[in-house]
Amino acid sequence: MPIISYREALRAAMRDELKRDENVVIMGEEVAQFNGAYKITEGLLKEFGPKRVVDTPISEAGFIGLGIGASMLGIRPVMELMFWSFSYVAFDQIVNNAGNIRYMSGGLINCPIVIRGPANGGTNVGATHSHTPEAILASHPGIKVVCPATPYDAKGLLKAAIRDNDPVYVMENTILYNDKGEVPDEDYIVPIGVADIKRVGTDLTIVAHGRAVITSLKAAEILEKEHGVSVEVVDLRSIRPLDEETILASVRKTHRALLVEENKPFCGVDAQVAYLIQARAFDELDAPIGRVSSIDAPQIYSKKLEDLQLPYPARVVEAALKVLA
Amino acid sequence: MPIISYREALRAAMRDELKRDENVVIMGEEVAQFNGAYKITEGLLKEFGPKRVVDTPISEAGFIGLGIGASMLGIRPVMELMFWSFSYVAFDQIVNNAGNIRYMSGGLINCPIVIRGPANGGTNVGATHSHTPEAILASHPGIKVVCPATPYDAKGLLKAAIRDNDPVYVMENTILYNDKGEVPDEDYIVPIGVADIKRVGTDLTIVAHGRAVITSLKAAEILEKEHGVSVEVVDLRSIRPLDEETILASVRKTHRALLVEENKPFCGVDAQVAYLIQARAFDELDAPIGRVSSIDAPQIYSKKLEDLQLPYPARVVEAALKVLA
Amino acid sequence: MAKPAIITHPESLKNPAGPSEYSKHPVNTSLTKEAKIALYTKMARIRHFEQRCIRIYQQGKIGGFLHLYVGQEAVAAGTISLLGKHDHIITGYRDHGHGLMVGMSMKECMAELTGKVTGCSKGKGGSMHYFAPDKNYWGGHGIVGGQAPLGTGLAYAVKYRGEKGSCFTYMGDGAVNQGAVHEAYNLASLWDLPVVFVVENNGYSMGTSQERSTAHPGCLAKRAEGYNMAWDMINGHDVYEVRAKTAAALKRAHEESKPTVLEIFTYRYFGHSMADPDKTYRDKEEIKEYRDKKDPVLLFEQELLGEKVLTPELVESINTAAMEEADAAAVFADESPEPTFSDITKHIYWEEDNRSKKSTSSGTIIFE
Amino acid sequence: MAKPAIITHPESLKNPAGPSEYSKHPVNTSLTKEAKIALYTKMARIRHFEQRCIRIYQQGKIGGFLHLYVGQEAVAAGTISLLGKHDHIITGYRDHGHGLMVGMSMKECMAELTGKVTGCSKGKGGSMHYFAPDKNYWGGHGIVGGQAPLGTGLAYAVKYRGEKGSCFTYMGDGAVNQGAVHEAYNLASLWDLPVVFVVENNGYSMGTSQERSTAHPGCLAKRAEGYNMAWDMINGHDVYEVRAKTAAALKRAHEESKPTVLEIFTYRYFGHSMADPDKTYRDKEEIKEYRDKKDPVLLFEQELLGEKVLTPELVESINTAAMEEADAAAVFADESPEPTFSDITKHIYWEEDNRSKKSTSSGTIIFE
Ligand SMILES: Cc1ncc(C[n+]2csc(CCOP(=O)(O)OP(=O)(O)O)c2C)c(N)n1
Ligand SMILES: Cc1ncc(C[n+]2csc(CCOP(=O)(O)OP(=O)(O)O)c2C)c(N)n1
Ligand SMILES: [Mg+2]
Ligand SMILES: [Mg+2]
Repeated sequence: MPIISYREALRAAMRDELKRDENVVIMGEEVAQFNGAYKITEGLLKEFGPKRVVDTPISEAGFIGLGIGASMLGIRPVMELMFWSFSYVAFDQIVNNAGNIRYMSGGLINCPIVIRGPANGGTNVGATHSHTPEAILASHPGIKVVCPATPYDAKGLLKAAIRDNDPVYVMENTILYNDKGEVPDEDYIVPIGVADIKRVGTDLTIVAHGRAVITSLKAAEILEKEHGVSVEVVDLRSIRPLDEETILASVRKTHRALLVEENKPFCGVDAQVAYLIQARAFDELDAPIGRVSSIDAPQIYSKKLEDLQLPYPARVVEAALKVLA
Repeated sequence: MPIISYREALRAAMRDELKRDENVVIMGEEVAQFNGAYKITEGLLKEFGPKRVVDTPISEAGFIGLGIGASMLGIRPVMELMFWSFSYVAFDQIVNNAGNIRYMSGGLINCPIVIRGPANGGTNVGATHSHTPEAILASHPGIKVVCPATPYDAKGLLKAAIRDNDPVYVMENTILYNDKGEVPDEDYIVPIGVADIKRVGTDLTIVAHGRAVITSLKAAEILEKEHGVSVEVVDLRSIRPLDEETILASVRKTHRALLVEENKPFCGVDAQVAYLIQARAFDELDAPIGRVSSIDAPQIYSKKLEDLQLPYPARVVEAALKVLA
Repeated sequence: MAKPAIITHPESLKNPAGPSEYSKHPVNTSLTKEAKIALYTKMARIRHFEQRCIRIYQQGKIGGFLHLYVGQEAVAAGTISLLGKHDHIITGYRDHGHGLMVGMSMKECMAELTGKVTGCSKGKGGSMHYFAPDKNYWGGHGIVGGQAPLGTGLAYAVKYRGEKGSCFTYMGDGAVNQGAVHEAYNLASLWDLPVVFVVENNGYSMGTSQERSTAHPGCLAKRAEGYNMAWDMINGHDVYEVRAKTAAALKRAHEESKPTVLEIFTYRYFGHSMADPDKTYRDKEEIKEYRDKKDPVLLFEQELLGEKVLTPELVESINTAAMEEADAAAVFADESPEPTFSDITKHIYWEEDNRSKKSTSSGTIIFE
Repeated sequence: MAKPAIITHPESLKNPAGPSEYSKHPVNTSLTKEAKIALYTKMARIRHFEQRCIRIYQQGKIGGFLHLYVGQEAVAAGTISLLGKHDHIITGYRDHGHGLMVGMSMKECMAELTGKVTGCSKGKGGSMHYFAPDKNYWGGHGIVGGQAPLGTGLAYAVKYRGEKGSCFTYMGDGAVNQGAVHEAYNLASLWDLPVVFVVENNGYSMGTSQERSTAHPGCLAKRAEGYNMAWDMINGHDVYEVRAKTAAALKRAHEESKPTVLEIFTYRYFGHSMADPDKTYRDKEEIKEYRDKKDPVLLFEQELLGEKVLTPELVESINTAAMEEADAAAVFADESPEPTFSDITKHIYWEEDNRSKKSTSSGTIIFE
């Protein structure tokens, strides 16, 4: 299977879908002529022309609202947010318009829009540019949220998102853009709402999403080598729909759970996962559920400190050992 | 002690603070000449004049941003959002500007702003007007969120909020505005971050905030009378800071917990509370933690159905009996 | 820089009596007698529908908000009467008039207000959220100004598909100060989108007069110049004038794929919503003045009586029929069933509602 | 409606050679020789500071974004050189020039870039988030356009307190399309607030030329008319012109408490940020043209040489000193300590940082 980067995988997904469906339009700041702030859309303008790949002004509320309106008439906009942090200036569009229109119209109107872009810390850009809004968006029914951790999932989830008839928000991670992995050339989708066991184990379940999956896999290696612990890593992939059964099945097997995410802890995705596990696998748990999140502060600028603010393998190992104690 | 309404209590808090501190300014849509969409600010324009009580255009991002800027120079704006749902058009201001400025400036700048208004369903106004953003806002460090359930707490918390040097978001509930209760005339504050045991009990802890406290108290009555169960009701009052110790102390006493909120369930406040309890009182729990939230759908318009969508006493009773089973 | 005098209403408004100077405009002369009667009938139906709503609201059968359009009928009627197959409509929460104009039935409209499953939005949207996409009507939006980018997007889709169409995007005078409107203006002009922004200037946003909410150079539409966009001001009490001036904007959309801002001066007779006691911000005299001298339905009635298109008998029968239709709608709404408990979790996701057709994903999508 | 010709840069720009026609303007003639030298020195310091930053960035010591101001110096220098005690400043992420102009030290600025605890924001803000409230400098804001309402609020506070002051609120040409800017314009004009919105038009927002982002009637400042606001266009390569035209806006703020939009035409020599390869959207020729013919530092230097205020020797010693200062700042930044682990959770809440003084609340405020 070809080995390509997460970036190329995203691009391949868009290229495929642009070819497959003439209603697909790529839109966002600097996606066309500039080839994308992070070069995700590189070459697409050249290949598909300015009708299909569109540069927008710095007007997130305006252009995302426009995309939502267009999607109601059957266009399938794939909008890039240069950072998901900028969703905060278009929050009403993203939540109220996209998330509620189907409901409020009693099912008369669909909103098949995709919004994608990076949502992560770790790149030394400070608090305003490092939000990870997967939990706050997924908390609104009507919205779907996915967070691919690997190139394979990035391509498959983005394709699934583009074909989905509901609004799907794809949260990527700039630090993963250069990560490489096996990605088929052929058409495939990763179904939304299906978690993936990225590593099989018996002693502890780590639930993670996004880059925290990669961190957790590294931690699992260390735990195995240095502590002889067999760790199962469940990659949520989708936040909403959430694959509750895969999480529960793993916990029922290992009887211990550690939840790792790059979100801030308060009401993060893993608060919900913790509630789920204790509600549905209470008697299976041999220890309290552990959590590792970003340290609860606005994202710090200083690179060194930001690396400590985010979950990193040693911190995950330490937390795992506590859950295992 | 005088018995006044929740509405009057809020107004009294503002009147007191307007008198006490000349930097306090009331601002918002229809707060002055119209006397407030919900009449919370009734009479304040007349008493304090147009410098202190200011009508704004329908520009939430603009006027809240303006209030934040003014607060950096020492003004203490108390901004009314006609509905907290409208925070979504000012989300960037509310989170990034107010919540991050102290951090990003290394402590050089404070933002003593208060934003208040109703955040609730149950008034038959549909999905766009029924958001309850306490969890999503409190998930951002730098922000404080309080949700008073009674007239006493409404006055005390709002006064505390106005005197606080950090941004405090006060989420009220239109359905409570006419509720009456004992409220001292004198100056007092309810400290932010201190939960209140609204009812003492031994068999089950119900944790709630906002109107869910009132619902839970009604449920507790029923549980006592019809099922002989002694229920303790912990009113969080503040979402952030969160009085974790009071929650834990209660659960350590009753060994069973039911969490009730009017939020949607996914990553709600009670997801975090559930995580907390299982993390810190794991061995004290005799049963899985239960939860009652609004049914997970955008808010429905139909009055009858909306009443079923929200937590109501019978639903809380049923959930309590499950936790007690 | 001196502040120009504030033009609240255009000159023509000051002398509303007498026949419309726009009756001779081609879009109006081209109307058949039947078409004129139909237009009048539609205006009367909006009026009677809403007056019926007031009673139902007072009976406690309509909850939440009820924003009436009474007084503004000529705006929806004049503009929408010009629209064709590829022309779309979107507006704010004051959306009944537009709904009836596009052809929604009084029954589905009334049942929506009472939260019944027979309502246009199945009792899920309410007064602020009417939708009829089969009639190119995209709602009914509760967040002030939120419809502006959506309407721009509908126009974008029309252009993308190569259709000769437009999107009429309505908003109030208070809405023009929302950031989303500004962003939509820029996008519409920058990309030459066939959108017509209709500012229904009724002088107030809730209890705030236009002067207290908006800094402007004489009128709100003129802000269009900042975006290099065409604009016009219209006396919204004269449905002929609305049609005549709207026709130019529609042509610009259809033929040049260019946007326009139309500011239509109008007036609402009732409070902002039924919850507004309407006591602090305008006086009864002002309302009476409009009701008596500038009523768009009455003025059009007089116009058509003068033209001998209508007769007093016809006027009466049209109005009686409209009232009866409204009564029947009220009965229908009354007798219709509520949605059921399981309806709460329907219509959230296309996928959930169409599991049988094609399951696009799995996992838990609605939580307990 | 015909589209007016696009004025990208004002006429005066076309003939930048020769002495500034604004040298005789009172705000400039009133400058002492020392003041002129000081102004030139500040511009040179900004230039050298940033050129030093490039090297440090290339050495990998600065992370994240680094948006350089090189080429735009006359904007911050010309405007801020006029400001007094009650005049405040706020800008976007391209904030180094303004910081140095208000009197921040190169050391604290450089150390902030390298994330050191000695930085102006203690290593927590970075390049985009400089602050010096003691010098009336309120940052440094990363979200495009987000500073516009804040600046309007600072002006509101100034007026509230009865001070004769203003807030200069800077933004780029791309920022004008953000909704928050529009809302701020309306509020500023409606409430007569002493804010001066300075649009630093460098022709591009990242890789998007002004023409591709913004529909406008000839220039961006003219949008002010839609809000009944004064506006002006300024050649931002001539610091004398910047001062002369800014003085009028400042006077309007101080004496009439009224806002102004100033569009200052300028140019950035480097990419949008250091991460921008600067290859797709403009050609090298254009950059060279500006560098060679319109460099604001060089033009002012020539001006002052012509006025005999500067001598070649003085020019050299000023520039050498600025370079040395930048070198010293680099060493300082290098040698300064990082923040420590416990610093991560400081400066989130006033309350937390001042527990000893007065504990306003309790409960858990920072979570695990
Ligand atoms: C963002 C937002 N802010 C405030 C409101 C509350 N609100 C609803 S309608 C309205 C007044 C709007 O006035 P205008 O735009 O003139 O329209 P009109 O009601 O006169 O038709 C307000 C303040 C809202 N729905 N959305
Ligand atoms: C809301 C928002 N959208 C996008 C960005 C990313 N971004 C940062 S600067 C910039 C370009 C701004 O251009 P302009 O306003 O002309 O200022 P200049 O960089 O030229 O000084 C963009 C798109 C952002 N920071 N905030
Ligand atoms: Mg109005
Ligand atoms: Mg620029």
